[in-house]
Amino acid sequence: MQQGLKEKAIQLLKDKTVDRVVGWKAGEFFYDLTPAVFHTPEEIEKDFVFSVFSGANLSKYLIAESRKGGKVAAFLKPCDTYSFQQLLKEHRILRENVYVVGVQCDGTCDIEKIKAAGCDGVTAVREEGDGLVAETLYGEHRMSKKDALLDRCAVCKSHKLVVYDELLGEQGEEQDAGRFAEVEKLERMTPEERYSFWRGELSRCIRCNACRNVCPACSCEKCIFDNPDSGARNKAAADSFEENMFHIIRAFHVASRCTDCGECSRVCPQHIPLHLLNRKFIKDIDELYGEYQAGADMDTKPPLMDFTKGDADPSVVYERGGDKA
Amino acid sequence: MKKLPLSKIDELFKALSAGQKLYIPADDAAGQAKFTVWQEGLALSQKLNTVRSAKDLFFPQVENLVGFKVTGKQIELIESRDPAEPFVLFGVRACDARSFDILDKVFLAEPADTYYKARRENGVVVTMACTRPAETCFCTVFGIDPTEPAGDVSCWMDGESLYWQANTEKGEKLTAGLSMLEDSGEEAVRAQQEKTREILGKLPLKDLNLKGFDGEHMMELFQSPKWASLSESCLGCGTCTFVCPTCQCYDIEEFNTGSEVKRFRCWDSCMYSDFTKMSAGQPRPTQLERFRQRFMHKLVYFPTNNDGMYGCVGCGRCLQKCPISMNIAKVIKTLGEDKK
Amino acid sequence: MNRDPLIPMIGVVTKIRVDTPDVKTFRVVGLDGKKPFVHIPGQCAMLSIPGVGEALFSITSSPTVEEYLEFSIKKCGCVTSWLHAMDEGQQITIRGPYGNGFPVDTDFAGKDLLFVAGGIGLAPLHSVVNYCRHYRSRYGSIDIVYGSRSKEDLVDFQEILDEWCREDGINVHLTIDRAQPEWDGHVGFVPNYVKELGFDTSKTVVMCGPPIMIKFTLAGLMELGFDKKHIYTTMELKMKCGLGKCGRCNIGSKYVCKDGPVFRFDQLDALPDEY
Amino acid sequence: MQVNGEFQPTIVAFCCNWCSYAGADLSGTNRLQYPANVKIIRIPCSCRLNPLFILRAFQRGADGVILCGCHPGDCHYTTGNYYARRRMTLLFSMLDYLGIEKERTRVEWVSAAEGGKFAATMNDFVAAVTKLGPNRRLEDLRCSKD
Repeated sequence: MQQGLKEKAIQLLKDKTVDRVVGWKAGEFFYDLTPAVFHTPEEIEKDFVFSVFSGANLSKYLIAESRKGGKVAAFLKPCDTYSFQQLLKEHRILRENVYVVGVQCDGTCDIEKIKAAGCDGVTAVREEGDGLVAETLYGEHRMSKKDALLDRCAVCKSHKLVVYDELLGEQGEEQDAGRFAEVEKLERMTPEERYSFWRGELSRCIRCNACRNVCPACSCEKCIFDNPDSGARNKAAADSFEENMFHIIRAFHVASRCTDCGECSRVCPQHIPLHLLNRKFIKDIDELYGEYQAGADMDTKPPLMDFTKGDADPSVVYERGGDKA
Repeated sequence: MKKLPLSKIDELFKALSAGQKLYIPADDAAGQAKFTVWQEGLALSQKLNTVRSAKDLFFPQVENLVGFKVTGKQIELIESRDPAEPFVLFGVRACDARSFDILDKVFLAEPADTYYKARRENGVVVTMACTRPAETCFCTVFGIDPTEPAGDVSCWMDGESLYWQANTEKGEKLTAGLSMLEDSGEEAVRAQQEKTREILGKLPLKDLNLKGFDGEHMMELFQSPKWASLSESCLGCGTCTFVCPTCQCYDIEEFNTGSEVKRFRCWDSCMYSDFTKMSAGQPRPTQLERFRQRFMHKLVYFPTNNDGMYGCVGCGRCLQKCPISMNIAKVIKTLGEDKK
Repeated sequence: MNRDPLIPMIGVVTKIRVDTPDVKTFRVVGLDGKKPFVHIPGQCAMLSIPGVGEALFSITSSPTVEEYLEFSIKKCGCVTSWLHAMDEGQQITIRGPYGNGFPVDTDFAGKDLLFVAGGIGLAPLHSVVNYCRHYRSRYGSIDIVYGSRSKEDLVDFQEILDEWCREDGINVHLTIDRAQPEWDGHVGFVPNYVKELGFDTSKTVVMCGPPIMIKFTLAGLMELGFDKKHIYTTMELKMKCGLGKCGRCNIGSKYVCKDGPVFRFDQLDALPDEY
Repeated sequence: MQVNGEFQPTIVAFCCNWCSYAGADLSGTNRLQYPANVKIIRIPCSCRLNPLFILRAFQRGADGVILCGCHPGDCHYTTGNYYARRRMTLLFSMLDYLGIEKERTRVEWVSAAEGGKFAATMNDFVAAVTKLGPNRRLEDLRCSKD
């Protein structure tokens, strides 16, 4: 797979289809890949990597890259194409300056999960059959790939590439892998249980803003949380209220535009399951206003920028909820 | 040197937490290690290190400085400093222990920061030697020996026992009250150190070369064209800064509670766009300048001002946590290439 | 109270003078009616209004004034707008003094001095000029080149006319950017005027003003043959603590709040140009 | 707020300028009673209500927050309340999801002619929030309540 991507990148550069390529660059270890812009076939040859650790969604970088002049190629995995199309829809990316190479993907891995499984001091990982073999400073360690997948990949919503100029590998299909199961589990809890669950999670937040800055839907030029005139600026949560406020508003601001790419949870240094907030909005929207997948097409209106006269009243919230049972 | 069978470790914790707070690294419900106030039943984390560094205990993320009551044209100062209480910080790794020296250089320099100073004076640091360093560890590059950690007391742990060695007056005083400790020889500790050092010799980053990262090369490093590609995918978040044990930049903010204006300080990050933004202009307009500042500070400016002491301890947290896997090791390697 | 350097004292604004349409000068004393602290010309202080913000301002009055501190402040941001809107008698908070100040008693002693200022850049120089006037015999000749957009924008214009211009051994050269009917003085930008006047290169130069003025005046002085070792300026960057700890006002390894704000140009040349 | 040892909730009511605010006015001129601890904030349209305002109200000491707007279909700006309806539904659901008592937030449609409904709504809401007790899950401990 990696070889195919490299060849494609080199060909695109050589035949001048594009003058640079956005991809993943090798790091110090086998897993710490950094999104990077490659300018020459030599750079591609030397440093381009596509592996189970190419989790980073490159679509947000195209907001800036598509405005730098010239044409840029980007490798997008299925979930990345949803983010890309959503950004196109919001007129944030200049489509004509981007050459999208769609790549099929069967799940990316979370190095922290691998380490947590007892592979500390890991120096290399290779795939063997369905499993992974980790070489560590303290010997070899085997685990199934399923246990190493990023949370978002374990419940992958779609293998379909919704937008591309060229496809490497096969087109896939949308699928139902039960991504709302965890949300449902929370909904079934009592409010007290939910409250203490979320307090436990959100109290770990260090307000590093990684979730916001990585999010393809968070593309405001200036975030309200940075703007002293917004009345909402805060740099650190001085009170638990501010932890709650930040995460409610962050999720709310991307509601109905969030494609559920899962980057927020992937980058959180404190492993807060932020995607469960976004997914709650998605689930509510699906149930109340009809199924909607952000980024799936160019024509539909995001549900929060739309309405019908017969929409449910907010009081519907009182009647719903598992704790009624 | 003293020792204690591990089966009695709760007894030790109980004694340490009598009369003062005891913080130990413990896993929370989601399995994340953090320094937590010990209470009966809390188990020592098996993780190599905490997600957040030990600096929190001396330099918390948010801290009240002072309050103001404003009435008409009058302003009244309201004391709102949290009282400094004695505490024991147990299980600090050698890297974090060194970070306190670095923070001291900043906060204890004249005029000393009295909030930090009070916590430093009230805290007793009990360190724990490493036995299973991770691939991201590179403290040895900065001359730190993780098998011989500094601190008021140094500890070693093997499968059966905890070994305890007081290093300072504060440490001696703490030790004096611990009757469950028995005298011990050093053989077990030396053997363990030997074994750990073997692993240290295999660490992938052990050969990071810091040659040329000094004041003399300040301009050359600052002007390096490589900052552009190093910083190009930086998200401008504060993850590296906030998990870093030596990052110490702060902001002073205010909050109006309705009855009083609370002035507090909180961690800030040079990676943030508003860090240097003034109404009159912005000296670091793009992420390149902000990114460069962070690493120039740790690798060049700080050693220039502090007799060559680097502002990094090689704990590897930024290597593990950066969302885009850009980190100080990559910066050192990339910029260092020019000097070969 | 175990007083931390970050905790300010309460000051009272006893007098507010309108200098220009966007500059006011604030006179500040402590709650006891006395000067809050002793300073060196060129040093700064943190002023704040709780709930609005805190900002660093250079002290305009000379240390030789025993009764109060004065700050000439241009309205440009949040804190300054609030200061401009307030009335006399208002309490504010003040802490300081911060920074190194000008070497008035060492490097400047016995020298011929040339002050070059533009607009509100006169504020930090005002303190030095009056200090030198007070200890007149310690210094050689004093030349002052001061320019602004218009006559109305000349800060401390009345004091300059009434006191500075009338003193022997002080040559004041005023200029404004564009001609005005009631102005019979020089018209033109400061850098050009400095070049036209063509000063002796043995002079020690102290400069403060907008970056563009600094840039061109420096170039002009270089052309005239001045040595960067004898040209001083004062810098301004965003600050929070004033103590060299909060980490944002550095130019390379130097902190403006602690190692500055006064720098010589040969010192700045050895530092990254991030300002 | 405690009055004579009894809890009296602070209620913030965001009222649309065109319908509900006039409705509140009408209930006043009709001398209909509703508790004095309802603080009305007038907004130009129910869709002006940024979710932040609701959180801010809780931070600053509210124990309940209610939004009153024109009946769906009657918006002065034609469609504002339709958007507000979706936003508030999702926000309230999210608050519930975080374990924050859903009874602390409410939306009611009150027209300019419904002075009686306004007073009845407020009486009902105040009673409901009084039953819940003070807001603890979305309060800012730094802010004094009294």
